[in-house]
Amino acid sequence: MHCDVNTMNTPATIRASQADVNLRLTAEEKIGLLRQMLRIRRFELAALKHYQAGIHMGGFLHLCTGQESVAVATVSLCGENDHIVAGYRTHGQALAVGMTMNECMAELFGKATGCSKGKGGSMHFFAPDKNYWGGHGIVAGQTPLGLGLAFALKYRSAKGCCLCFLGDGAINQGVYHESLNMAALWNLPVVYIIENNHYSMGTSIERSSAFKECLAARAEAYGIDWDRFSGEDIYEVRARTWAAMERARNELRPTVLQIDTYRYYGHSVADANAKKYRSPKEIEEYRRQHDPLMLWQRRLSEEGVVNDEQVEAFDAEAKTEAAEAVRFAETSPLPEPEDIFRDVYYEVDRQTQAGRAGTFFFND
Amino acid sequence: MHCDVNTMNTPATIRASQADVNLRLTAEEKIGLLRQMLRIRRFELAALKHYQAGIHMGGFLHLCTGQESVAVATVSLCGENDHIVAGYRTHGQALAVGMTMNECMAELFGKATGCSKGKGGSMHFFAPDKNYWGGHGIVAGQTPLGLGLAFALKYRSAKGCCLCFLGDGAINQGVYHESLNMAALWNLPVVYIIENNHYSMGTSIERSSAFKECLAARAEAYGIDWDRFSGEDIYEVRARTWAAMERARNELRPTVLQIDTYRYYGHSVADANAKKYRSPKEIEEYRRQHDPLMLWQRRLSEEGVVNDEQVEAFDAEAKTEAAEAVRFAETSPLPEPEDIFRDVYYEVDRQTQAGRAGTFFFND
Amino acid sequence: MAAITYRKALNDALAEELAHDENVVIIGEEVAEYNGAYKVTEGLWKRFGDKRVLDTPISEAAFVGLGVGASMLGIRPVIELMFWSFAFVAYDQIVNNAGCIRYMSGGLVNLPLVIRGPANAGTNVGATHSHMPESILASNPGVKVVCPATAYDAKGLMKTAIRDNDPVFVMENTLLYGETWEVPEEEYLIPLGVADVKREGSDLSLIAHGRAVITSLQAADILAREHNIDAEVVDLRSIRPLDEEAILQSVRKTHRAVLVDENKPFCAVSAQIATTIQGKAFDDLDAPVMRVCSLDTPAIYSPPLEKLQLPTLERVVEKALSIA
Amino acid sequence: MAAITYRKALNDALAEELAHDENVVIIGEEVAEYNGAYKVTEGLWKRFGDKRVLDTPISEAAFVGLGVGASMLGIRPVIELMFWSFAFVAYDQIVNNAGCIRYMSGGLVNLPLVIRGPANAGTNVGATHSHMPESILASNPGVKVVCPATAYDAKGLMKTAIRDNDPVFVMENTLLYGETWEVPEEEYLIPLGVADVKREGSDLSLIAHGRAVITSLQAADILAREHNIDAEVVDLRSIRPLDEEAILQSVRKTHRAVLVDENKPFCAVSAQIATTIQGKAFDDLDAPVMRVCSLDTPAIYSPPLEKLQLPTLERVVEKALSIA
Ligand SMILES: Cc1ncc(C[n+]2csc(CCOP(=O)(O)OP(=O)(O)O)c2C)c(N)n1
Ligand SMILES: Cc1ncc(C[n+]2csc(CCOP(=O)(O)OP(=O)(O)O)c2C)c(N)n1
Ligand SMILES: [Mg+2]
Ligand SMILES: [Mg+2]
Repeated sequence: MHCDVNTMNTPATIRASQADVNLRLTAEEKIGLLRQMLRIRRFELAALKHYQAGIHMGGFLHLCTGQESVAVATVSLCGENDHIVAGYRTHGQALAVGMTMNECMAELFGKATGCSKGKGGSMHFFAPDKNYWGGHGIVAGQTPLGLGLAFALKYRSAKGCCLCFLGDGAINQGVYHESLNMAALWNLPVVYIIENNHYSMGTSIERSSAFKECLAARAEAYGIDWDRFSGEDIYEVRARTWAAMERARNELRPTVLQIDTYRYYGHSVADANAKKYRSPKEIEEYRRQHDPLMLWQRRLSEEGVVNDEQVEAFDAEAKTEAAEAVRFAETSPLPEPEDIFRDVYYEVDRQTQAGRAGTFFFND
Repeated sequence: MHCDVNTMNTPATIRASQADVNLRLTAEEKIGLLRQMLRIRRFELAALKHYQAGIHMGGFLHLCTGQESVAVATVSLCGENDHIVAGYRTHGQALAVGMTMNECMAELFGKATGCSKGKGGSMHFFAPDKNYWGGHGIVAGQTPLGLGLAFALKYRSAKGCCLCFLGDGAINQGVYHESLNMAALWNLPVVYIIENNHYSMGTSIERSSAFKECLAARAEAYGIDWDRFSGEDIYEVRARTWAAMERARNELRPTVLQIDTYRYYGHSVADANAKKYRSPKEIEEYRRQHDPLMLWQRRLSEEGVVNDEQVEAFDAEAKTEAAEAVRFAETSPLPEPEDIFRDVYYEVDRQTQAGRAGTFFFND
Repeated sequence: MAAITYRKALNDALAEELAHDENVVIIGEEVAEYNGAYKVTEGLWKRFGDKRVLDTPISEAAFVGLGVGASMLGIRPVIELMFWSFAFVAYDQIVNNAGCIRYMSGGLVNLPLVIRGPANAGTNVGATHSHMPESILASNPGVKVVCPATAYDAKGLMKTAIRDNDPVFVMENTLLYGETWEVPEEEYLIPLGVADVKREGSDLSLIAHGRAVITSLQAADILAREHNIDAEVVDLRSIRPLDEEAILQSVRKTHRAVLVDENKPFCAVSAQIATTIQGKAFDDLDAPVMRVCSLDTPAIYSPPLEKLQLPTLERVVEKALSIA
Repeated sequence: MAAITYRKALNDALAEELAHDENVVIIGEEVAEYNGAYKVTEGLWKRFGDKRVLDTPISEAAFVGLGVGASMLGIRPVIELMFWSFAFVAYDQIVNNAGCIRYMSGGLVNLPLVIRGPANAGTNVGATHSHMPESILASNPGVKVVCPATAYDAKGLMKTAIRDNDPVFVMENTLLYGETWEVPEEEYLIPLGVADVKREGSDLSLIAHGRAVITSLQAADILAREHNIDAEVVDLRSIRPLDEEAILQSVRKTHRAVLVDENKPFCAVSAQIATTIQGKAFDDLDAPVMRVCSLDTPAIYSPPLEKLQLPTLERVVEKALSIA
C-alpha cells in the first residue's frame, strides 16, 4: 500500500488554513481540537488496556487510533441543526460531539451507567441530545439512516445537514448505493464521509473495490459532488468538509467525501493479523510521519498557539480523565437482570395504554 | 418523455450493418430473426387475450411487446458457452433461446406441461438445456446470478459469457451495484443489459434514477466499460452487444449495456394506469415510428431478403403457432395435488439416501 | 354505517392520520402519482401533495432505512412495501435498524414508524412474491406486527399503528382488499394486543389471523350447520403484542383448538400459539391442538393448485371434526 | 482418536471436500488471505490457491447470489457468512434464490451449495450481531438447516452438506469453536435428518440443538447427581430435515420434555417441536412440553447480563424439576 496522503506544506494545505471556516477559529478553539484528539486517544488506549486485561469487556473494540482528526475536525463544524450517524468505529465521533468519557467507558464495561445502559457496547454509543444517532454495527447499515435524518431536516426546513460516516469497505454494500441515488434524487442534505483507512479488516481497498479514480468518485454515477483529501490536517478537513456541509445546507445537495486516514491497531482488538496484511514498517511510517495529533500540535506550535509544556499538560489531563473514567466504569453497577426487558418498546417502558395490552415478551 | 432513440439512417446504424457479426448473417438467419420477433409478438398477444378472458391465468403477465428486438438480437449472438438470465419480463428471451410456445403457454395456464410444470408462471420460465436460467421476479435479484454463471464459466475455462438482463428501474437495487463491483474486481465475463423501456411501472427514469450521462454510465464508477444504444435496429444491437460479449469472452471483462426500447402495454396486464403516466400519443409514436418488427421488416425488404407476402405468411404462421399453443395449454392437465410437494428438494425427488432421512415437509 | 372495502378503510385511515398529524408521511414505490399498486394510497398524493406522499425508486433497503432515520427525529413515516415479500431485500434495515436501535441505545431512541403492505398468499404470483412474514418478523422483540382481517379492523388498527411510538408492521391481505364490511363514520381506534372473538362458541376454538379468520368463520358456519358443532372464532388481530389471555380463555371454555394459519407450518405463528396453549392450558385440553396451515412448499403458481395450498375450508372442517 | 477443536473439525471437513471434489470452492469475506475471521478456513487458501478459496468484498447479497448462480452450473460453493447475522443483508438471495429457484423451475434446476458461518449468541457483540436464524430459515421449504453441537458432528455434517445437492445452511456456534472432542482420523459422513441421542435416560427428554445440547448434557448431569432424575438428551443436529421420529420416540419413553433452545421463544424451533410433540404424542405426555429459550429481548451487550439471556444451566434444571 502506497501512502499517498499529503504533507503539510503543500499549497493546498496552506490554502486550507486560510479558509474562512479556519480563519474564524480562535486560539482556544484550536486548542480545543487538540485536546479532543488527545482525549480520544487516551480514552482508547485506556480501553485497550482494560480490554486486554480481559475482565470486564467482551465482544468487539474497534479503535480509531490514528484517525482522530477526521472525527474531531468534521464534528467541530456541526451546529445546532447538524446531525451525525456513524458505523461501529465510533469512539471518536462520540467523544467529539461531547459525550463524557465516563458514560462511554462505562458502556464498554457493560455497566448501567453507560451511555446505552450497557446494552449497546462499543459499537452502539448514542447521544440524541447531542445530535448523535449512533453507533451502528452492520456495515453500511447506517447509510440510509443518514438519508432519513437529512430527510427530516429538510421536511422541517431546518437549515442543517447530516454527516454519515462509513468505511472504505462499506462502500460495497448495496444499500449505500441505493442511498446515494435517493440522496441525489430527493435533494437531501447529507454528507457521506468515507473514512478511508485503506483496509476493511485484512483487505486492502484494491482487493475490495473496483473504482476508477477513487472511492468517492463513485458518486459521479449519481451526479453527486465528491471530494477526496487527506485526513491528517485539521485545516484541510475542516475547509473541505465545510464546503460539502454548506452545499447540503444551502443547496440541499448531497456530497461524498473520501478522507484518507489510517488506523494503527487491528480491525478490532481481537484482530490477531493486524501486522500481517500491513507491514509493521507501513504502520510505523504513518505513526511517525502522519500522526494527526503530532501534526496538529506541530502546527499550533508554529502558530504560537501552544507550547510543548501545555501540550504535555493537556495530554496528562486526558490521561487522568481516562483513568477516572475507568474507575467510574469499574465501580458502576451492572444492569439488573430485570433491565434486560427494559428499552425494548417505548410504549411498554412508559406503561402507556398501548404498552399494557397483550403479551409483549414471550417465554414458555 | 422525450423519445431519443436513433432512426435507421444515422451513420452509426449504417456502420452497424457492416459489422462483421452482421455481414456474416445469411438471408435465412435474417429472416429467422424476423420470425422470432413475430413469434414473440403473437405469443404475447394470444396470452394477453386469454389472460383478459380471466379463466386460466392469474397473477402477473408482463409483456415485452415493443421490446422484442432486444431479446432476439442479443440472444442470436449466443453460442454453446453463453448463458442467459433475466427478470420477469422474459417471454422474449425464452422464445428466442428456442423454448416452444407450447411449454411457455402451458406455463402461463398453470399446467403440468408448462416449462416449469405450472409452478413458476409468467415470471419463471427456465430452460437449462438451452443455457437459459430464468425468469426471476424480485427486481434485480437475478443480477448476482449472472455473476455466478460467469464465475462458473471462468472457473471451467469455458470461453463464453453470461447475458444478464434487467430493467431501468432495477438499477436502483443495491445488489446490482454489489454485482458490478464484484464483476469488475474478479474479472467475470458477464454482460449486464439494461432494457431501458423508460419506465418502472409508472415511474419514468428521471423520477427513479439520478445519473449523469445515462443509466449504463454508472458502470464507470467501477471502471467497467459501457455502451448505450437504441434497441430498435437489430444490426446495431447485434454489433454493439457482440463487442461486449467478445470483451467478456476474450478479456474476461464485464460490460454494462443500456438498450433503449419501449413497451406498448402496461407494466403487467393489470396495470390500469398504463396510459396515464405516458400519453397515448407517446405510445402511438413508438408504435408507428419505432416498432422493431416493422423496422426490421422494412430493412429486410430494402435488402431484398423478404417481401411483404412472405412476411404476412410468417406472421400467419406465428399466429397459428400461438393459437395452437393456447389449445395445447387449454387441453393440458393441471398438476396433481401431489405435485405440490415435488420439485422442492432434489434429494427427495430422486429418493436418494439423503432424501429419505428425517421429515422434510411439515404439517400439523 | 356504510359498507366499504378493506382497501378503502385503509385509505381512510391513512388520509385521517395524514390530516391529524403533520409529521405523518407516506413513502413507497408508486404510492403517489400512480395511486399505489393496489390503490391503497389512492388520492392521497393529490390531496396532500409532494411533501407528504412520496414515490421512491425500487430501493426498499434505502427507503425503509430512510424511514427509520427520519423517525428518530420525530417524523412518522408510513412506508409501503408494494408486497411484504419485498421486505427480504430490506431485511437488515427492518430487523436490525427498526427492531434493535431502541434497545442498543438503552432506550434513548424510539422509532414511530409503520411499514405496511399486502402479504399476499393466494394471488398466483409465485413463490418469491407470496411470502407471509408475520411469523419471522414477530419473532423479533422490539417490533409489533398486526394482521387485520376485516375493513373495520384494518382501519382501526392502522390508525393505532400510526400513532404508536414503536415500529409497527401492518400486514394487509391482498385477497381482502376488495371485500366490504360495515365501518362507522366516526373516528375509532383499535388497540394492538387485543384479540377479537368474531364468533362465540362453546365446542371448539378456531384461532386465526388475517384472511384465515374469514376461512374460520365460514368453517364455523359449516360446523354449526352440518355437524352441530358450535365453534368459537378468535381473531388474533395483532401477533405481537399477542392477546394470550383471549386465546387461553377461549380454550379453557372449549377445551379444543384448531389453529388456522396461512403461514407455512414450520415455526409458524400457529406453532407459537400451540406451544402456548399446551404450556399454559395443558389440563384444559381434551385433545391436541391442531393446525391447518399452508401446504409446506414454496407457493405454486398454478391458480387452481395454489387454492389448495392455502388452508381450505374443507381442511379446516375436517381438522375440526377430527378432534370434535 | 485425537481430540480436536470444533474449529479444526470444520477446517478438516472443508479441506477434505476441497480435495475430494474440484468443483468445491470457498467464498467469503476474509476467508483466504486472512484465514477467516474465526480461522475456520485457516490454511486453505495457502493449500488450494486463489482459484478455490476466494476473498470477497463486503457484499453478502452479491456473493451469496454468485454462489447460487455458480451452483446452477454445477459448481459447489461453500459460502462463509462471517456471522450468520449478516444473512439479513442477503436475505432475498438466500430465501428466494437459494430457496425457491428449484421449485419455480419445476425441478429443472438444483443448487448444490452450502452457506456456513457462526450463529453466535453469547459473544457480547450486541443485538445486530447475535442473531440465531435457524428458525426463520428452516421455515422455508427448499432449504436445509444444520446446527452441529460437537466437533464430531460438525465435521461429519459439514462433509455431508457439501455433498448434498440442495442448499444446506450450516450454523456453527462461535462459543464452541475452541472446544475439543474426539474425532476419528478416518473419513466419515453424518446424514442430515438424523438426530443423535447424546445421553440415554428414562425420566425426561431434554431436546436441543447447537450449543444448547452442551447445556442440556450438563443439566442432565446435575439432574442425575442432585435430583436422581435420569434425563435423556436428544440432539436434533439437523433442523430441516428434522428427525421427528427420534423426538417422538424419546418422549414416548420419558413422557416429559423440556426443549432447550438458544433461539428467542417466539416462533422458535422449540415452538415447532413443542407443537409436534403435543400434536403427535399428546396421550404420551404426563406434563406440558416446557421450553427454555433465550430471554425475549434483543441481545444485550453487557457480558454478565448476556450470560443470563441464553438458556442457563440453572434455568434448564429448574424447568426440568418443574415437570419431573
Ligand atoms: C453486512 C456486514 N458484513 C460484514 C460485517 C463484518 N465486518 C465488520 S467491520 C468489517 C470491515 C469494514 O471495513 P471498513 O468499511 O473499511 O471500515 P473500518 O473497519 O476500516 O473502519 C467487516 C467485514 C458486518 N459488520 N456487516
Ligand atoms: C425488490 C422488488 N421491489 C419491487 C418489485 C415490484 N416490481 C416489479 S417490476 C417493478 C418495476 C421494474 O421496472 P424496470 O426495472 O424498469 O423493468 P420493466 O418492468 O420496465 O421491464 C416493480 C416495482 C419487485 N418485484 N421486487
Ligand atoms: Mg477501512
Ligand atoms: Mg422499465
